[in-house]
Amino acid sequence: MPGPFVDDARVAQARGIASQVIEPVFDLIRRHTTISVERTVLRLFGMSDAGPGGIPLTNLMTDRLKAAGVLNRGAAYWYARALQLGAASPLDAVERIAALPAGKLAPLSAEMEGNLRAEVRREAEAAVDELRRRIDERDALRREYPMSPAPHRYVIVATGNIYDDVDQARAAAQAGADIIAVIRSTAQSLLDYVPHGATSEGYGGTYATQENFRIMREALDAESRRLKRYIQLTNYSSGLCMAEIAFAAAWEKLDMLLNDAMYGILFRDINMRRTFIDQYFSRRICALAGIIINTGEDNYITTADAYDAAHTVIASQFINEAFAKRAGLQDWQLGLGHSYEIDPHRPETLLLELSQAMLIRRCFPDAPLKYMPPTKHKETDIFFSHAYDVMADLVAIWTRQGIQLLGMMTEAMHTPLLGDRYVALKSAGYIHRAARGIDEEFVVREDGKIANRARFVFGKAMELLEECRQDGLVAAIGQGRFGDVKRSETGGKGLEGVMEKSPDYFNPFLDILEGR
Amino acid sequence: MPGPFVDDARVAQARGIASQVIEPVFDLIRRHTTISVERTVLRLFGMSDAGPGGIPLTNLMTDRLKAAGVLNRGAAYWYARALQLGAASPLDAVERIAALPAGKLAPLSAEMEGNLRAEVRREAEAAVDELRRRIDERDALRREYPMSPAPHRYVIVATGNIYDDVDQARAAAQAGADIIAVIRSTAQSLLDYVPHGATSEGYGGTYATQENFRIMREALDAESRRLKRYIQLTNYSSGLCMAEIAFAAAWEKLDMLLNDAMYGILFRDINMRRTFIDQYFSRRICALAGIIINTGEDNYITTADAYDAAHTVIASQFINEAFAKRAGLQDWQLGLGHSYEIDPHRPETLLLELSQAMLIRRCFPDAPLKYMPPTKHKETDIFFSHAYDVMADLVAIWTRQGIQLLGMMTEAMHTPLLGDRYVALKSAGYIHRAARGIDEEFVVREDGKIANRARFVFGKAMELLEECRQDGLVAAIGQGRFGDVKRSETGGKGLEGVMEKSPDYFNPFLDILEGR
Amino acid sequence: MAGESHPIRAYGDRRDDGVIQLSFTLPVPLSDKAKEAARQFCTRLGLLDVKVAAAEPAADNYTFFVVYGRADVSLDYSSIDVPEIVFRKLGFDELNKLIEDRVARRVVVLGACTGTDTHTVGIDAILNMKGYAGDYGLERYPWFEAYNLGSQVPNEELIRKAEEQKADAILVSQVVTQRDVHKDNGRQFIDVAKAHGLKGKTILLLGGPRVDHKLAMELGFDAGFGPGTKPSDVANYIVHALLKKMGKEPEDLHFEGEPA
Amino acid sequence: MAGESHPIRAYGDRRDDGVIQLSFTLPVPLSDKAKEAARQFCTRLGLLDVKVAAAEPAADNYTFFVVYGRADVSLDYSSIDVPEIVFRKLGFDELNKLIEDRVARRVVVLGACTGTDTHTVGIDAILNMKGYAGDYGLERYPWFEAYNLGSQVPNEELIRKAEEQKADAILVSQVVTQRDVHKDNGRQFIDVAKAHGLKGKTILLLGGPRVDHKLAMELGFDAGFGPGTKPSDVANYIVHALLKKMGKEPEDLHFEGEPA
Ligand code: B12
Ligand code: B12
Ligand SMILES: Cc1ncc(COP(=O)(O)O)c(C=O)c1O
Ligand SMILES: Cc1ncc(COP(=O)(O)O)c(C=O)c1O
Repeated sequence: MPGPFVDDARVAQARGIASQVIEPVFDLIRRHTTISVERTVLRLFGMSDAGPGGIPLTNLMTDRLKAAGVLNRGAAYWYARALQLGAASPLDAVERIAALPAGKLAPLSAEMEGNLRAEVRREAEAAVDELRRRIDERDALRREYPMSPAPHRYVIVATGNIYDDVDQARAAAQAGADIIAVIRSTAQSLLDYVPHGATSEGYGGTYATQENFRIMREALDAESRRLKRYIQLTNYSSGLCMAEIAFAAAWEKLDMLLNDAMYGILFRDINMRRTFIDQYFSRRICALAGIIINTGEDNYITTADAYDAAHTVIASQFINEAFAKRAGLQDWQLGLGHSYEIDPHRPETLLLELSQAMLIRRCFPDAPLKYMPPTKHKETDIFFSHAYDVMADLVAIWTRQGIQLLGMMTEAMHTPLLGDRYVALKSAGYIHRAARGIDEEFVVREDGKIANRARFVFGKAMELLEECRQDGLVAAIGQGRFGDVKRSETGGKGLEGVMEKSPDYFNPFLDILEGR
Repeated sequence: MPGPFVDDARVAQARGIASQVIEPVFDLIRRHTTISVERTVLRLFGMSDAGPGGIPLTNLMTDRLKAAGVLNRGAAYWYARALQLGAASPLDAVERIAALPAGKLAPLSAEMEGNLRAEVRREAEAAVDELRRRIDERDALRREYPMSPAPHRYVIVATGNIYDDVDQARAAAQAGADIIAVIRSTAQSLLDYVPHGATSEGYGGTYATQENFRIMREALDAESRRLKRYIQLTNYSSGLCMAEIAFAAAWEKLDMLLNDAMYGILFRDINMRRTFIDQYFSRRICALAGIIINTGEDNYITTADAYDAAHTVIASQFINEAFAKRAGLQDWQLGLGHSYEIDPHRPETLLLELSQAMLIRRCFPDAPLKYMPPTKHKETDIFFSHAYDVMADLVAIWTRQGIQLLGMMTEAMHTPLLGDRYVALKSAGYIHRAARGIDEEFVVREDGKIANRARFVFGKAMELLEECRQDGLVAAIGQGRFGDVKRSETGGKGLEGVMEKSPDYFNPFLDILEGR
Repeated sequence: MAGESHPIRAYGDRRDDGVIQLSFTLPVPLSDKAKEAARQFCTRLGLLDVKVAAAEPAADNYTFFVVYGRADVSLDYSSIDVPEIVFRKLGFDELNKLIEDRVARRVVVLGACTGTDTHTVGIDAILNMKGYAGDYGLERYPWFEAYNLGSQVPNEELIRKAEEQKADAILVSQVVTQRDVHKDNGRQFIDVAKAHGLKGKTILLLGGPRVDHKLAMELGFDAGFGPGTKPSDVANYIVHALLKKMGKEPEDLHFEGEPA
Repeated sequence: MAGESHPIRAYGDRRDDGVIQLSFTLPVPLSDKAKEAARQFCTRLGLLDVKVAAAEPAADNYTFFVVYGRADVSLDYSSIDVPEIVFRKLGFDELNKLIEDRVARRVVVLGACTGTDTHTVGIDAILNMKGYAGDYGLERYPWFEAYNLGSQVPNEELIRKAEEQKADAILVSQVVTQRDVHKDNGRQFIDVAKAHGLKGKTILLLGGPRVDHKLAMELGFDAGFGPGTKPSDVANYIVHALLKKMGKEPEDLHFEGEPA
């Protein structure tokens, strides 16, 4: 029973401020598109192959259109024109566009233009229907093999090689994992394309490719059937290709995606505008595909101090929620991120962590929440680190986290070994079994340290939201309010991929996804 | 905040029944003495050496007196007679007694008898004063170097060799231990004498000898000064020599003793009468010496199932308390034993364990309580076992245990390695730091599972106490009510050492200890 | 599979990477030199890429280490020799039936935890009615006559009582193992059994958390049973061993669950 | 102590018992045969009295083991060679004073987390004002001019900027180490540095959780700094290294806290 801590009215007020905070950003989003959004449009039309040299066709086509300065009319429009020119296949479409400097294409009559758009819109609708059908298949399997009760135990695989990853993922599922995350190679966030095909060479992770998604999901489907327990799969819709990855994930029936409105800005130095626009389209896809998003507030307290910066997590969650709601996501899809990161050398950290987790539960009662284990203060003493993780397991079950990343005793050293995951899953199994229902056993004293801390943190979160409303989110980020990282609106990678939409911008998928 | 769970009146009622339960046993105690009580008397007079072949002088003397059928007048009496005969030293006294078949000693005149007793009583008073002086020294050191706050972290050393034990004890103290227990060799409980001198060969533990006590206390005194934190020492006043060991421990300034009114009966198959009588005298010594006793209810739930037998622990604690109070012990000296032993494969074990520990706290608010970690269901998977111990650390700090035995991740394998203790101490340090004060943060819901279970267990404990009152404690033990072990009044080891006191039984120490 | 080689290595992050974890204490104060010693220690064990992950000051003169490294050890799994299962373990009713039919009298067994060892939970698990892990104890079998003498029983006394009861099998439990006291105690039991002419005649079993079949045989017992043993394993073993002694079953017969 | 031998062994329960703990996974299903394989695996590592404590079914085809055994390894502690400390590390004011007096201009340093690595916390700890573990970062030293370029900086860019600023020292941080990417990245940095003629001229430092002095030297850096490094360690190192390069301090001088 997380206490009330603060009035319902105050929580509603926070929510209200957050939706005002994102308003100016939404103006920007409405008026702009990005090269990766446009690539996503092409992928939605079925353009999933790579051309010579492994470069995705979508990149070949949008780069060409961008170079010609016409991408701001929408890739869908040019795709339509290529079809009209008689393109028989996606590669053919790309070749035709490449061959014909787009500017030289004669304008169409209003009628032809109208017909063309109507036709392509129908094609888009068919594509979306096909996507929905695939999602239904996934959902049917989920219904057939019900998942274990939450907290869902989430572990990562990160060998760099998708086939090794499959091995490890199967082992993890057998040992009790509910969710498998395939961690991406460190290099991928900054790639302005999605690599193609099955891959076996990554660092600190395995490339996110559509084929890798397929291989892993296939293995997990088989494992779900064997274990009679659906195993979820997640990856990263983050970096310079948020929306494209969201599409590939939706198509390949992933269940969740790491997807944050600000992570790329703060932790990958990706341009702000680019990120805001990309996240919107990626979230629209997630909304359609019933994908749960996981936000990245936990990262703030790996760079900033978790005690001092506790309120930044809450403020950001309200903002992430506001963005998500605007993109059509439902409460059950909001795996808002937070974590057990307060320096364990301080006194009363269990009280502090409970306070934070209870406050978040209280503010977002219907969201699954994504709970990260300790990472920053992990020690190379694996026995200590294991004990430390156990406390996070306890807080997770106590505060009914939906998604719990299991801590690894070797966090401070290497990506998890097979045995590390086994150890973590076995302990979490024990703690969840031992403590399930503990929240119903106690009433938090409203005059205690937990409640007082929660009120204090909430108060500071309100102040920060207020600052964001008054000065703007951009300014707040510029001040280093989130994660102690300062970024400017025009700095960072990928700004060159942002374009103001032309007046006749065409994107039938956006219309469909927005329910128009 | 352990809930009330049950009315104060009901708790008082339990206490009342327990004191009625022990009444018939006290009749027995009053009317009898044992060979080991008499050996203790001689030790109190300063007879601490061993004779030829390492046999303690006290044994030589009492065996002799017993063989002559006169020990029931009290060893003190014969000691007095030996002095009167001109014995110059304890050994000389023994020799004189041995030489002169006691029966042949001419009776003394009433006056001589009176003088003799008065003189020896003065000697006894002097001896007790000297003992008190030593205890004061210990207490002064404790005041000079205050102990860390409870739960005091208790670890065992058990190498079999006192010098290795010292090494390990020092290491443990440096790593954060507050209490060092030197575990005894498995063979010792059944020895009807206390081995003599420093020892280096034990199995599963090191012999409890006065010299070993001295060696260890000396090392810990030095370590306490170095660390500016008093380190407590404990051993076992248990088995066939309860009182003698209590004396040796008091003399050598130990701080605690494992001492239970029924453990020997149940787990060592020592005769009931022998145990009841011995424990009384041993506890009188502990009362005088400000030694905290640790009772052994935790053992019940290693043989019986911890869930089913939870109430037997509570009932026995009330009985142990009643015995202890009758022996002059104060609340602060009652380390009543219990433990975290419910099979971790069951659901909700944390709730069950909290319920039990809170109930015990509620029934014995002023006792330090001695909390044992999981042992029986420990696995050889040290990582699981470590996580399991962490939960016991949490319950310990939550329910303000005074004395917490730290669980060892290798419990299911071997007596602790040096590194095992380090690991346990580091984790407990973290958990205690993280969760201190958690009890003040929550109110237990009186309609929850924890409270309902507590009420249920208390109710069953009352029934058992009632059964003990009606049928007698002896009958209840005969029924296997405690620890699933059945024992009969005249079975077990050591009955031959029990004697009815003669009408002129003389034991000046008993008088002093009882405040007469 | 036998014949065809099947090389295996430790598996950390990837197949055959050989990664293993170690922890140990060295009797030296924490320092860079201590860490280097830990590294050399592991190198001496033949580990490659030794990473001294943690070096913790366990005490003024002791350092506790956590190390990861790669073991350059490859085993041929196909060449590992562990006896193959030959026939199926019988259930409660079947086994009773077998005794009734083939032994044609109740099988008498006596057990105890001997020496100064008081750990009765293990021997109780095997002998007492309630049994262990959902498996009935020998007392519950109508065709067994089981006596549990409890703990701290001197070996001599156990053997004397076994003679009195004309026991078919004697069960010795040993739980305390520090400095191999279980082995000493086991050996002493066998000496006494030999002196009484029971060796070869009565089935002699040893059990406990550090016991295995190999050890028990070395000490002179007929069989040894370790952690997780179920009463039914023991019951099956005894009946077959008895039938063999009676010449009613061939010597080379084995059953499932038999100590390996 | 050098000269006199000082043999050490692992310490478990008693001096020199050699007891150590291991855990590892073998790619075989849990079975008696798997346990025997684990035992043989440890025997092959030279362990005695191997006790396969736990064998857990990590997955259908993987078994996770916990083992205890005795390592028959004795090291002569006196023969372990780790450089001796030569002179005392200077405090904040003293070090600034030393630069003022002996270098007589601000020392310019540039740092970054290079390649695709975004882990800035380590380099920030060394360079930023607030520093680490209560120790000020280089930005706070009035006599240092420190530039922190952040993360994901290509090696080329870092070197170009260092040339622009006439840096005395370049600090490279590498945190991601999977499949030795930090080594590859470090080597590539050195290649570029050589190509630009900085090697031998500018002080080149490498740092990160898996970096040590030895590794950094092997890769071609002047020094390496691992976990727990304090900014003041780095500041001291740089100043002395610079004075050596300037010929103002003898080459064989060492200071406390210097990478070992
Ligand atoms: C319960 C327990 C106790 C209880 C015993 C109660 C009782 N009446 O049995 C009490 C609290 C009294 C106790 C006391 C002591 N204990 Co104790 N105790 C344990 C504990 C926690 C569990 C043992 C147990 O019951 N296991 C469950 C049973 C079912 O398992 P099992 O014995 O292995 O039996 C199975 C098989 O081995 C097999 N089996 C066993 N025997 C036989 C025999 C035959 C013939 C067959 C076929 C099969 C068989 O079948 C069983 C079912 O599968 C262990 C730690 C642990 N978790 O293992 C320590 C432990 C065994 N105890 C230990 C010690 C040292 C002691 C003491 C000596 C400490 C002291 N000095 O005071 C005392 C004194 C006891 C003595 N003299 O023997 C050590 C032994 C260390 C070592 N390896 O030498 C252990 C390992 C704890 C530790 N880590 O230090 N103990
Ligand atoms: C914080 C953190 C993050 C943050 C980083 C935020 C930021 N801006 O720095 C976030 C959440 C963004 C992150 C992301 C990832 N991380 Co990360 N992360 C960590 C974590 C938890 C702590 C690292 C840290 O801050 N340590 C504290 C600092 C102070 O210590 P330090 O870096 O060692 O620095 C000290 C010394 O080494 C030295 N030093 C360091 N550099 C230098 C340089 C010089 C010149 C000198 C002199 C000294 C010096 O001085 C410092 C002070 O003493 C570690 C796990 C852990 N507990 O160690 C994982 C960890 C480093 N991350 C890891 C991975 C794989 C990733 C990802 C690649 C995962 C993924 N695929 O998505 C991503 C992407 C990042 C990328 N491309 O690099 C792995 C690396 C595995 C490996 N060994 O290869 C780790 C070990 C986690 C794990 N067990 O899997 N991570
Ligand atoms: C939202 C989000 N995206 C991405 C990542 C991973 O980093 P990257 O994919 O940028 O390497 C994280 C890491 O925690 C995250 O929280
Ligand atoms: C009260 C008591 N005495 C003694 C012991 C130890 O057993 P023994 O000394 O009989 O070997 C214990 C063990 O837990 C105990 O609780």
